Amino acid sequence: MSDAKPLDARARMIARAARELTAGMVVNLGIGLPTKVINHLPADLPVCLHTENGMTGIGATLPYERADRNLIDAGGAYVSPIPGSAYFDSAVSFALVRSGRLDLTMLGAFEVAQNGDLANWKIPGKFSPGAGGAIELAQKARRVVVMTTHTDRHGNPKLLQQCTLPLTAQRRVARIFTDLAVIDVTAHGFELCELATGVTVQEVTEATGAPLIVPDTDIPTF
Amino acid sequence: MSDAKPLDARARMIARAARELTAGMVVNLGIGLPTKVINHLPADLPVCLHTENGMTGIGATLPYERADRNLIDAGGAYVSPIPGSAYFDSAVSFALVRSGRLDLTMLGAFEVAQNGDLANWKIPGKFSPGAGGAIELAQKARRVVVMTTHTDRHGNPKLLQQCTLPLTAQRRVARIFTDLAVIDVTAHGFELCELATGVTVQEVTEATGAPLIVPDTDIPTF
Amino acid sequence: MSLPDKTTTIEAAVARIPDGATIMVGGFGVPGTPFTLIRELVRQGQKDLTLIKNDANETGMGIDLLIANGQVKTLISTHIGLNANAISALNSGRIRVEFCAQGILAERIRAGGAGLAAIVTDIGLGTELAEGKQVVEMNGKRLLVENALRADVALIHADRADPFGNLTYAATARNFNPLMAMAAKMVIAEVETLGPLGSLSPEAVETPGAFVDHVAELFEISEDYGIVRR
Amino acid sequence: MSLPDKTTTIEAAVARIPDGATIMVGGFGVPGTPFTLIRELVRQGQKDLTLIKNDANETGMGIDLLIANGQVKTLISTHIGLNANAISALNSGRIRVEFCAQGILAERIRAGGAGLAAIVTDIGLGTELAEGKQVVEMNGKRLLVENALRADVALIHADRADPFGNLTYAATARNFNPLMAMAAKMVIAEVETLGPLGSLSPEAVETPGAFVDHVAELFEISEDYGIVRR
Repeated sequence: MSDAKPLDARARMIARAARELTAGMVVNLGIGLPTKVINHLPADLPVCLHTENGMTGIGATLPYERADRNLIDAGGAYVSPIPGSAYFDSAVSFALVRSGRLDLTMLGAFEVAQNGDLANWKIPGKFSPGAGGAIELAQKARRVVVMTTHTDRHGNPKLLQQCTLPLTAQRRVARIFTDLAVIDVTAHGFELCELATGVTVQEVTEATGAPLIVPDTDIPTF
Repeated sequence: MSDAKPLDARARMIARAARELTAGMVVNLGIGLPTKVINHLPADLPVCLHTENGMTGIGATLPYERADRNLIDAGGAYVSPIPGSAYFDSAVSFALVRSGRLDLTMLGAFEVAQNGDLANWKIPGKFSPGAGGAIELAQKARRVVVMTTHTDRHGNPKLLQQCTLPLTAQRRVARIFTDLAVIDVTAHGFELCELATGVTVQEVTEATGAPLIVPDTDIPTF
Repeated sequence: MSLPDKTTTIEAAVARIPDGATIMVGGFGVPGTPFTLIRELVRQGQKDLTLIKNDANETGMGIDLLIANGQVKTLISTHIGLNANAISALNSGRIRVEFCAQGILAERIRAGGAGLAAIVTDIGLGTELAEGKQVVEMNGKRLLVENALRADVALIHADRADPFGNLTYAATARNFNPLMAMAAKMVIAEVETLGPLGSLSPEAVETPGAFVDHVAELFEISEDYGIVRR
Repeated sequence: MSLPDKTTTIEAAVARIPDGATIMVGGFGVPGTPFTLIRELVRQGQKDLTLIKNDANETGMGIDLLIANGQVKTLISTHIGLNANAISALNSGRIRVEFCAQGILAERIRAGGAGLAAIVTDIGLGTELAEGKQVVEMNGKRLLVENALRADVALIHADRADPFGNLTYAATARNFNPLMAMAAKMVIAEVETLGPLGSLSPEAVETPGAFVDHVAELFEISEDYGIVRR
């Protein structure tokens, strides 16, 4: 975040999403984009990162030369322990998720609906690798946030009135971080919270496949 | 067993019951009399003793002076580890029992019925301390044997046509070791297998509250 | 990144327990019983408690002090035969006792800690422990539905800990502690030795600190924890 | 008293596996996957296998070799996205795949190991994973009954072991291994280091030997176990 050159939209999204992690939390960062927030966390922030293959207290990702062949995260990255790390089996790992000890999970998404429904594991006929741990993370973390590009590679909105793909979990997404905006899922639908630098309200509205509540007040930028 | 003086009936019963443990077994010995068989096992017999409070590989019982305050068996005796012992929590301990890894349990009894029903945990109005682990041991050990005096302190038979007390488990007892005899529970009821030294068939029959099948062949003594 | 510090005192931790709480208490006999937390709960006097514990300890020890002090309404347990006071409190109706098969109590607690609703088992079929329980049919067999147990508070005794709440246990002092340490909204661990972060190998940790809320070091191991000469 | 010796060779252990067996295979990605046992199973060629494994490894590694060799009929798994061969075997109907949420797969295996019939959970409600599953009502809520899984054989990769079969695991190579090591009729562990009885502290043991049937030391840690450069 102290880069000299301006952050591009993706890096800005990641840096903003990283601020969602606050002191004391136990957090699971989904495979892919969400994992990148690790590089934007203050060194002295007391948070506990969890990975579903059986570890709390995830430290730095290691280059192959220094990797431990028995120490990966759920995405297969070679990680390292920190003082206070713990290893455990897959049953304990998901016990932690399902019993309410996971304060936050940040997941990727194919689609998010305005009621908080999430689809992120299956595209029938195209991509059906199995849900892995996504269903339990989405269904049981105390707070579920999504980080995703605002539209897919064809420019189609990923924030929708209703999901069209098989669901991961119903009504669980609380907030969405995109390259364009931070959007909350409220009882009344999507609500614009923050804008990416240089992005207008109209651009966000047009890129969103459902009504967007825009507050009267000044919209902060990130 | 190499005592110089003759064994009394109780010691003879215990010594005979100890021969029920054979190489390779995982065995749970119930609180009280069954625990005493430990002292009659050959030092080189490869058996694994389990206690339900969370240990396999039980070694010698220790005097108070040498006891570890954190190391007891389910009966509260201070025990010791042997090379290859393991400690585990109560869920793992009973997982072992219920999943078929316990080859043998030897339990005490208030009553055993000729169909193998066992009552050993409750005397309504008199003794209702809770079943502890008895139900799972009796219901799930691969082989359930009982060690008990043949009659209660009033001389009433404990081997019956039907149990009168609340059951611990149905049709699970395979064999009974008493101060008078070794008796198998067969599809046809109690069958005399062995006699204690100096005890007659008639004495056993009279002390048994159900028909006793007596084979035509010579009855071994113990 | 660092990990949160959860260290506190026995007094402050127990002060968070309200009247009417459901409390899981670790231990099987003496080993693993959090005697110091229990004595502080007696001193503070919280009332109408529901306790979940393998056994009722022995007369004059552990949760017997809570029963004798009139703080316990209900006890969920497997065996109270070593505590004549508890049996007489049960017989006189001063406390209500729900008995559960020992391994099923362990599994119900673990299920609570694993965020499951229930387990399905054949344990207790054909005995009076099955009476009144919900039944489900699977593959033509009738089985019992044993609901998961969770508590407001778990009182845990651990051997070693770090400030994040990673815990290890000594010998047979594990018993119900690692299970209960997963199954309560607020988990309080008294620990014999508190070391700095990094003092426990990640492979030695038996209860990950993510399950634990408060860690209080014991500066004295009282007689309660000692050898019982019977 | 002593403890039984269960040491054997990889070849002899795998030779006990019959055609048609249901086999649990430890591992999450590379760590904890029993590559040597799998390669021997490929060499011996047992057919019509049902595998239960978190993932399908990657193309050319681990259970992918069994799939490629036509030995696998059914795979019960949580995610096979890293193995294009497995996905095409699924799409072409050469293997049947049953998907399960990852933590529920872990719990179903653990339930099998704990001698339970099933677990009851709300995981998957409102998704297609709930379709066709048995439902039970508790306190007015509809919940899913997820039956316990047991296998004929479990193939386990452990770090250290003793001849009785007490096992420890390295770092995130635990994953499904301790669970599967409880849940099969015949448990075979390949181990990186086999020490004498007493070489493992009773407190360090993660899988008690009472669950394990055969222990085979690995005299070479092959490339399969190494770092994967992507």
